Amino acid sequence: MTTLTLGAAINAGLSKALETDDRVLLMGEDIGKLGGVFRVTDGLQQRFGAQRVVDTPLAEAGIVGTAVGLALRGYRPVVEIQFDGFVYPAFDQIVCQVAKLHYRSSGRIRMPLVIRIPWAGGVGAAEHHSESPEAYFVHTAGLRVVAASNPQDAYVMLRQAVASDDPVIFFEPKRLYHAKGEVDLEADLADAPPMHLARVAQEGTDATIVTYGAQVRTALDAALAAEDEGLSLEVIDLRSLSPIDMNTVAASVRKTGRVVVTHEAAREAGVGAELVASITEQCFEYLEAPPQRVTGHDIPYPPSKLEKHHVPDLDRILFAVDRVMERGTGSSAASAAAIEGGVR
Amino acid sequence: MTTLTLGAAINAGLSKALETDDRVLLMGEDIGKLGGVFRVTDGLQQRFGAQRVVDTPLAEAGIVGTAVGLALRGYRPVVEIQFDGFVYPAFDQIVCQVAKLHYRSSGRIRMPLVIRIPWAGGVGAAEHHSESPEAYFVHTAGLRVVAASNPQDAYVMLRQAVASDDPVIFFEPKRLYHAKGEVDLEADLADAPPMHLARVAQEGTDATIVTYGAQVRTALDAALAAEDEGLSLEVIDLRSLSPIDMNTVAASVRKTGRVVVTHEAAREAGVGAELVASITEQCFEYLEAPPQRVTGHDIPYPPSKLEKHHVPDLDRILFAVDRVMERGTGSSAASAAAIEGGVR
Amino acid sequence: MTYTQTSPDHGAAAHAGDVDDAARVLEPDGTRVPDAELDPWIADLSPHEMRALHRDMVLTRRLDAEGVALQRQGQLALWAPCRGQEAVQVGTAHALAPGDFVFPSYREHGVLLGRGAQPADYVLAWRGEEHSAYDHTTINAAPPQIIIGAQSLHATGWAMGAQRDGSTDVAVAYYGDGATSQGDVNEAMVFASSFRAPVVFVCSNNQWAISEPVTVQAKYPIAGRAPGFGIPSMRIDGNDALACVAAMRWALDRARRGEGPSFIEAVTYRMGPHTTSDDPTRYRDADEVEAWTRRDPIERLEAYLRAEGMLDDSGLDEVARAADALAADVRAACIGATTRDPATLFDHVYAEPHGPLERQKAEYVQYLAGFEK
Amino acid sequence: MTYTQTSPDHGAAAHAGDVDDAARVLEPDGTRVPDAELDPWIADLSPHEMRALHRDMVLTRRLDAEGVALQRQGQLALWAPCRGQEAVQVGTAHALAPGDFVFPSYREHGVLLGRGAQPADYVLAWRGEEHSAYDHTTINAAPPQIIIGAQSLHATGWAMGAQRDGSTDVAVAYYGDGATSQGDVNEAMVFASSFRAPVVFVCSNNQWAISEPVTVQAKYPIAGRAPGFGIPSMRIDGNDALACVAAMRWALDRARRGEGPSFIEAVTYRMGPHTTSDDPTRYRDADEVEAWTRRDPIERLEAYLRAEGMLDDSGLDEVARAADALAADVRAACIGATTRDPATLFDHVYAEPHGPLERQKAEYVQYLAGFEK
Ligand SMILES: Cc1ncc(C[n+]2csc(CCOP(=O)(O)OP(=O)(O)O)c2C)c(N)n1
Ligand SMILES: Cc1ncc(C[n+]2csc(CCOP(=O)(O)OP(=O)(O)O)c2C)c(N)n1
Ligand SMILES: [Mg+2]
Ligand SMILES: [Mg+2]
Repeated sequence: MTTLTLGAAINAGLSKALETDDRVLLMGEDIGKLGGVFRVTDGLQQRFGAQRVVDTPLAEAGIVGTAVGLALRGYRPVVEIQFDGFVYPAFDQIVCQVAKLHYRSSGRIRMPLVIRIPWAGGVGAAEHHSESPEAYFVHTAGLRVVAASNPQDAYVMLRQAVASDDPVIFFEPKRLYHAKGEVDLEADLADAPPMHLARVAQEGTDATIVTYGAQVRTALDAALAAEDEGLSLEVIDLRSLSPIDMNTVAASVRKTGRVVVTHEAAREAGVGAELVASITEQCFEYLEAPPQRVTGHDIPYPPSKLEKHHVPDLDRILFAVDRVMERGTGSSAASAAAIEGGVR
Repeated sequence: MTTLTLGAAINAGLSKALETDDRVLLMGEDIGKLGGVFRVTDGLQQRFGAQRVVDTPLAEAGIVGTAVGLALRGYRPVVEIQFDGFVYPAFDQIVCQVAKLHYRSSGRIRMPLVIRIPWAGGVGAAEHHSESPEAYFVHTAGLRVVAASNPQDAYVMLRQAVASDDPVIFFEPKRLYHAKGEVDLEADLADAPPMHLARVAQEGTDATIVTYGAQVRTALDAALAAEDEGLSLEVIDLRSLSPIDMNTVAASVRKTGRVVVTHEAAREAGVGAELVASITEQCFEYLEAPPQRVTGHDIPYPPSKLEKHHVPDLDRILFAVDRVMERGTGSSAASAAAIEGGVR
Repeated sequence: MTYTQTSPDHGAAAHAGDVDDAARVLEPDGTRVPDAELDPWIADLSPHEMRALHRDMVLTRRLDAEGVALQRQGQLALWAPCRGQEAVQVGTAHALAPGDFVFPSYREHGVLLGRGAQPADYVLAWRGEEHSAYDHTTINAAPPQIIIGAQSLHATGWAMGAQRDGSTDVAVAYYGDGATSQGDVNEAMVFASSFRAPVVFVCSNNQWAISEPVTVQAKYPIAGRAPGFGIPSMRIDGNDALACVAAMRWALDRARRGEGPSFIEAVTYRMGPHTTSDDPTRYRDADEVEAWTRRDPIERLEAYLRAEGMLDDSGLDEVARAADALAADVRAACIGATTRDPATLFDHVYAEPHGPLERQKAEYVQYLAGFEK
Repeated sequence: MTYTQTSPDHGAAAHAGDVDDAARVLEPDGTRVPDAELDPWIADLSPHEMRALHRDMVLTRRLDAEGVALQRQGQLALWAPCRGQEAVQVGTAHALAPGDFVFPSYREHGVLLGRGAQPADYVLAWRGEEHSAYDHTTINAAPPQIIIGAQSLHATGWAMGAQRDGSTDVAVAYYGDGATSQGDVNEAMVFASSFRAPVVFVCSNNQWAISEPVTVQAKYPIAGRAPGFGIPSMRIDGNDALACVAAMRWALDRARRGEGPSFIEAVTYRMGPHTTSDDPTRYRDADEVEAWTRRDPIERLEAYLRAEGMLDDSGLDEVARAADALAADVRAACIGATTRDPATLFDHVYAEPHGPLERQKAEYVQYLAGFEK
């Protein structure tokens, strides 16, 4: 076991992937000498050369489109989109080509492409640098979508994503890039839980919080605060957003009968909508209260001075927990405000 | 009242808008002399000139991006995207600029842009010509998204969309372009129901079908078939997909206690997910059975010879109705198969 | 000529649709004329090869007519005719090596023929049975691209891969005049130039993008764009098969020698409608079409071959028979096609196991089974 | 010079970063040199105007330094320094008429100054209080654009509107060398050319796109691209303020006379980091930066004005005081800024009433009120 930040864990995963398979190559803006604006590819160009760690022209459709061609030639490109808000110029190539080529060719073409996206807010960034576009990709058949919440998962899931013969959108919660954790760099990939499985991040019995990415931390903090109120919350880290591991989610909801879904992206037709719909369909008779969604508001991401009012925090999660517990709302939330300072 | 096809009703709406406001202009590929590949803009260039009905270069980002600039200069551009599958190159301009400029400028800039999209399948078209991308736009704050299901709505809502100071994604169900209906071309816009309201297309008491676009017809056919089974189905035509008129939806669900949501787009994180989630949140104690979603499968749109297995038809809707009615599934569906021939 | 100059002043005279100043070695009437840049590349072209070019053009035209007929008869949902564009399609494909890989648009029937497509390959997608009928590895051709221009980036990426493999394989992107307005096509030039990728861009300027004349996309000759990206270009008469072979050989040779991308603008004409759904009489003059019949690519090469004694009536008969045979095979492949089991709808969305989709499949199969009772 | 030729052979010698062959009227040491194409456009430039250019460049530099300082002190979240690029920003803005409209990127502080921005306008977005601080109608400038290249299309569309209005207003898009790789920027050239839109594209080739040298985007001078789209271009020394005024006047004049778009590549250098978050020592040599200090745009004009007796110590003192005063005002506007009420988060998502969002707002306001009890 090694202690690594989430960013360093991804770096280690990329390094291992480059080492293991010479058809793997990295492409992106500023990923070479600079090592990426978050230093996630630090040192890789120096080690593997400019043919395998490629600084591309500044054009996201171009990056993804040429990666499609490289995949057709037998390569396994790992593409970096510099920030979440810059993936949209590549949307056409992702939706019409990356996602569909396997289907369009009746399975003859494979698209083992990974698209890494530093993702979401809470870091005081400028406009377009704090987007949560995951629902767009979850709604797109043909893509797999994952989001790591800790260094160990980041390392393992990155390697699984690279090994997958399907295209994977790999979301990296940028406000956790510096969060540390233990990583087993030597473990056999075959022993690791498959990428598509969710993880019970904390067991509990009174209500379930389903979330992913950086919100997993916030949910765990909320569970801790709720303990003081005598509430036992189960926290599920989805890890895979498409497909969603409904077995794990439904098992938890059947146990607790109450569920709060939280994410940073807007609510309307977000991943939370899919979760609440699927939970309702599959666990209807177990639900003791309507599920609650705690999400970013249905607004564009706000200026950074106001982002703390947009990204759901501990209090907003607890407020929703109170509602699913059918308790007078606001009580535990207000009391939890005291410990909020330490959370983000 | 005049009898018009849905396509002709939109043509009439565009014509009226061009007539009424000289800041309105139309832009798109082949909309001039040809009158659009569906003839929706037929005769308009001849009547209003090439400065107001503009054949653009073949580049969707360019069309939408220049429309943004025209809006900044005080124009009200109505953009045509030739087919649903060709909107993705413009996705970046739509999501980062069209949807956000009003917010980004603290309300100083207005984006009175309409983006018309011939939409969805069932017409035997080639690849990329039968897409249902509405959920992407519904998930995007700052956009309004509407879908007409009949000539009267098409005419009125088009004019309301052009009059709106917000950007509107205007979906035109292409398999209904030739469907006829009565249109009141002279009615005062002020008397018409606002664009954001849903419509009870048929009243019923046993269960509610919520849908939009071309599926409204299929749902009405299903309701007719269900009558033979002694079932009274209420059909709601959403008309507006963002915002969704939950008042109308919830009122119906509170009445029937049972609901089927249907659309052609993929299920995962689609508009149906939002509907089921919102219905569950708002009508939990009224629900007598878990809501059912009847959607396109979570696959890319298939080759046209197979599309009848993808686009939800009467039978699949009735099958789901049986389930929400908690009746032995398959019975009414199988019996309804007899009348299916006349449906699509 | 190599396009090295795009002065706006010069350009003001030129017109994006002009064919007169495009390079050629055969005049419309089949007369052989010298061209210093093109001639070296076809000096060794044998009579046998020239006859093959002619034959493939005839086959392409016949096949194309069959596609139109099958659509009219309700056997195909749609067809995009390539009549008039046989020279650029066949000529450029002819110059390829087996290891090269083409990225065609929907209209490149002659390119597919040149790559060795089988009868069913031409029609199953247009019939709506499959999105892409052929195996890309068998004929080294990507699925036909409908998203205008997207394939230009795929070709560039494939070429970057070929370069990394140390091979001499070349990627070829085929697209139309309309496509040159798309961001993707321009980004492809940036990437190709930046990485010196062994890719050839073949732009068939057939004067129309559905109803829009090329002048909506470009005021000046399209070939003038590439040099600005550091990519040398040629502007050739796309109805002169020999010029098309020559230009393609020039471009392929550059690519194989590590000199990077090239651009070919082949000035040609779409004699038919955009697709069988289109009615070109709404937007273009009969005169224009009529004028282009006098530049027919097949008649041009035929006249030359006859004049040179390389082709006679019996040779022509043989070609006509081969063309009819191909058409018959295509027709048989089309009419004999059966629609696959709806359960296969759910296959190949993912290459690896996917539980939820497998459940959707099982449910749908079960649902369908309910009707069989 | 007007860029009319982009031969790949010629280009092989040229380099996208070369500044030596860019047109100028002031040598780096301030010596006035003739340039036949530029001279006529600045023949009437008065000493007063030249002093104003100098002054605005000094103000821009001071303001920029204040931005960096405010960021270091935690008052701003980020800042994108423009040091070294003052001549192209101030020079081109200087040539504008009030009715013209600029579409800047995030780095164009000198352009905003030229448009009459107020102190708070420079900093509130960087502080994270607003996405865009200024009123676009007051200074005729669109919100600063972060999505690289997107504004090139907006400028083109605005110009199409101005054209329809029969006005002589011109739109100006500002972007960097990196932006030229984006599809949008190329599509903007297609639309501008096709519609002869009165728009000027000003590309500040500052040699770097974050850590990528311009050669990743372009092998040959960027100015060579526009002519291929039918857009005349000039490649000028972007550190020569007089050349920048001249080129901009040339371009604006063309636009106002109905001759359509023009392209200006101003070869300059980003002296500082990409933003305050960047560490350029990781990717570029101190030597290179050092060499460019000797081409400083302010010193260059200053040397010329002094030599010509147009500026003396007291004039310089006065400018320095004005610069300090501006910096103080900017600092005060920044430090004095307050964060708005969180309830306003929900405002201006839509221009027209929106029930569901109003309910979200009401719920959130009520939720917040719960903490105040
Ligand atoms: C992204 C995209 N936009 C629009 C279309 C619709 N469309 C299909 S073909 C075509 C014209 C293409 O013209 P050109 O590139 O000249 O090729 P040609 O058809 O003449 O061979 C258009 C607009 C499309 N297929 N893809
Ligand atoms: C679409 C998009 N992709 C990536 C980025 C990240 N990014 C911000 S600035 C920049 C470099 C821009 O370089 P250039 O165009 O030369 O302008 P400069 O910063 O040098 O002024 C990049 C890659 C972005 N803002 N937008
Ligand atoms: Mg064409
Ligand atoms: Mg730059």
